[in-house]
Amino acid sequence: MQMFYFAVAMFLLLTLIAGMWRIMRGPSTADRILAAQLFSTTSVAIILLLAQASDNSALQDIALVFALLAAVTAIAFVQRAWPAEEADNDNH
Amino acid sequence: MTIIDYLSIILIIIGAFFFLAGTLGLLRFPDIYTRLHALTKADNLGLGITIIGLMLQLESIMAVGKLLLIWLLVLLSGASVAHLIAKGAVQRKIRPWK
Amino acid sequence: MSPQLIYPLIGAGLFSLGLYGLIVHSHLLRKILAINIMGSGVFLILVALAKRSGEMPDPVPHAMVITGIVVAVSATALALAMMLKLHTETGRTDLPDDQQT
Amino acid sequence: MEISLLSTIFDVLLGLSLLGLAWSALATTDLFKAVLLFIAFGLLMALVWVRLNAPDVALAEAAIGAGITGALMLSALARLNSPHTGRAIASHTTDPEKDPSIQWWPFISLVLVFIGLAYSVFTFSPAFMGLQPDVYSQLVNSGVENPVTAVLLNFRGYDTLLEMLVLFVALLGVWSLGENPAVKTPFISPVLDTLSRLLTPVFILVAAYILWVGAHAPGGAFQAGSILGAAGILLLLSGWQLRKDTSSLFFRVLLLAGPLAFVALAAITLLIQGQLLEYPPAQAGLLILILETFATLSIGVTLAALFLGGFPWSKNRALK
Repeated sequence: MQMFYFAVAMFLLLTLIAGMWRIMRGPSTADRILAAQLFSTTSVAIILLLAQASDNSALQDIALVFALLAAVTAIAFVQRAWPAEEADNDNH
Repeated sequence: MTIIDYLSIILIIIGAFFFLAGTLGLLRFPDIYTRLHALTKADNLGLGITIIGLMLQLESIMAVGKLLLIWLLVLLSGASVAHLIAKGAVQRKIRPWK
Repeated sequence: MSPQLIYPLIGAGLFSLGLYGLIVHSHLLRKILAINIMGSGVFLILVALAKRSGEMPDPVPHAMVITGIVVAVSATALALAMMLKLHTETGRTDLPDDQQT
Repeated sequence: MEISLLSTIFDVLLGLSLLGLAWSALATTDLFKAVLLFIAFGLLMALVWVRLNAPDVALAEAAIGAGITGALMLSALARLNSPHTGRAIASHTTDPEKDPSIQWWPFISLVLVFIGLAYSVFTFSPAFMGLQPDVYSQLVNSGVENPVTAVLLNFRGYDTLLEMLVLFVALLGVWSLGENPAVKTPFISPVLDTLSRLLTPVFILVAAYILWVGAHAPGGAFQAGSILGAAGILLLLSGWQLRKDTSSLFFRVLLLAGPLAFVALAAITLLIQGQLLEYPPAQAGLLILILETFATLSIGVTLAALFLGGFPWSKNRALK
C-alpha cells in the first residue's frame, strides 16, 4: 500500500510539473493565477498521500492549512493586481 | 489486502485520473473560461474522490472529519475563486473562444 | 542518493542562482525575489543537514528555519515598502549607479 | 521498484522543478510572471519540507508561502503600476533594460560558489547527531512534547524573544515610510463577502488548533500567527475597514502583547530562577502556552499590518 500511495503522489507531482507550463506561457495574467491554483489543490492531494504513505497524521494539518489559504493569493490578484485592461492575445 | 484496500486503491486511481484531466484541460483548452471549468471542476472532484479513498484507511473519526473539512474548504474557495476570476474576465471583455 | 545529499545540492544551487540574480538585475522587485530565493536555499541546506541524525531529525535547525521564514517575510514586507516609497518619490525602480550621480 | 528508488526519483524531480522555477522567476522580464513563479516555488518548498521530515517548517511555509508572501508581492506590484504615480501601466510590469544575455563574470564566479558549496556539502559526515540527543534528553523538563516547540519557546527562548522584536522593528520601519496608501478597493462581490465571512471563523479556529497542538505535534506560535495574519489579509482584501471611531489602543496593545509577555516573563524568571527565561519544569507547559498565545496574536496582527503597508492611524486622514 505504501508503495501505491507513493506512486500516485509521484504521478500527481508530474501533472503539477506539466501545469508549470501554463504559468510560464500565460498568455493572460489570469491564466497564470489559475495554474497557481492548480498547484495548491494538487499539493493538498500530494501531502495527504504522503501522510498516508508515511503513516504520519500530523501531515494532514499541513494539508488543512494549504486548503485554508488556497484562496488568499487568487483573491489578492482579483482585488488588487489584475490590470484593468489586458491585451487579448490568446492566439488559439 | 482487504476489500477496503482494493476499494481505496480504485478510488485513488480515479481521483488521480481526474487530476490528470484537470491538468490536461488547463494546458489544452483554448481560453480562460474553459480552463477555469477544467481546473475547478476536475481538480476538486479528483481531490474529493482521493480523499474518500484515503478516508477508508483511517481509524479515528477525528481524522476523517479533518479530511472532510479539507475537501469542503477547497470546494468553497475553488468555487468562489472561479466565480471571481470569470467575472473579472467578463468585465475586462476577454473574448470567449468560439 | 539519499535526500540528505540531493536537497543540500539543490539548496546550494538555489543560493547561487539567487546571488546571481541579485547581482545582475537592477529592478528592485527582482532583487527582492532573488534574496528570497537565496534564503530558501540556505533553509534547504540547514533542514537537509538536520536529517543526518536519522529518523528523528535535529530540531534545532528546524526551529531556526521557522524563525527564519517569519523574519524573511517581514523583511520582504519592509523591502517592498521601501521600494514603493522610492518609486513614489523618484519614479524609478532601481538604485542609481555611482557614476551617474 | 523499491520504495527508496521511487522516493529518490520523487526528490530529484521536486528539486529540479524548484531550480527550474527559481531560474525562470529570475530570468523572465515579466514581473507579474516572476512573482507568480515565486509563489509556485513557495508551494513546492512546503512539499520539500514534508519530504525532509520537517512538518513544523512545512506548516510555517504553507501559511506564509501560500498566503502571505503572494498577497504581499501582488499588492506591491499593483501599487508599482498604479496610475497615481503618473506612469503608464506597461512601463513597470516589464523590466525593459534587462539584457537577456548572460553576464559572464558574475555567472562564472557564481558557478565557482556553487562548486564550493556542493563540495562542502559532500564532505560533511553523513551521520551527525548535532544537538538532537541533548534536546531529546531534556525534553521531559521542557513542559512540551514537540521538540521544535521546546527549542523555540524554552531552550532558545531568548531567540524567539528577539525575533518578536525583529518583527516589531520591521513594522516600525514600514510605518516610518508614511501612512498607509489609499487603496481604491474595487467593487466587493457578494461572493467574496460571503467567502470572507465564512472563512474567518475557520481561520481563527484552525489557528487556535495549530497553537494548541504545538505542544505535542507540529504546530506552534509562528504557524498559528501566520494563519491569523492571513485571515487579516483576507479581511483587508474583502474591503473590511476599521470603524473610524475605533480606538487604535486595542491594536497597539495586541501588537506589543507578544514582546511584552516575553520581556515580563524574562524579568520574572531572572528574578526568581536567576536565569533568563528558565522556567520551573512543573509550570513550563502552562507558561509556554501563555507565551505562545500572546505571541500568536502579535504575529498575526503584525503580519496583517505589514500587508496594509503604512501607518494606519494618521491624524490628517482621521479629519477627513
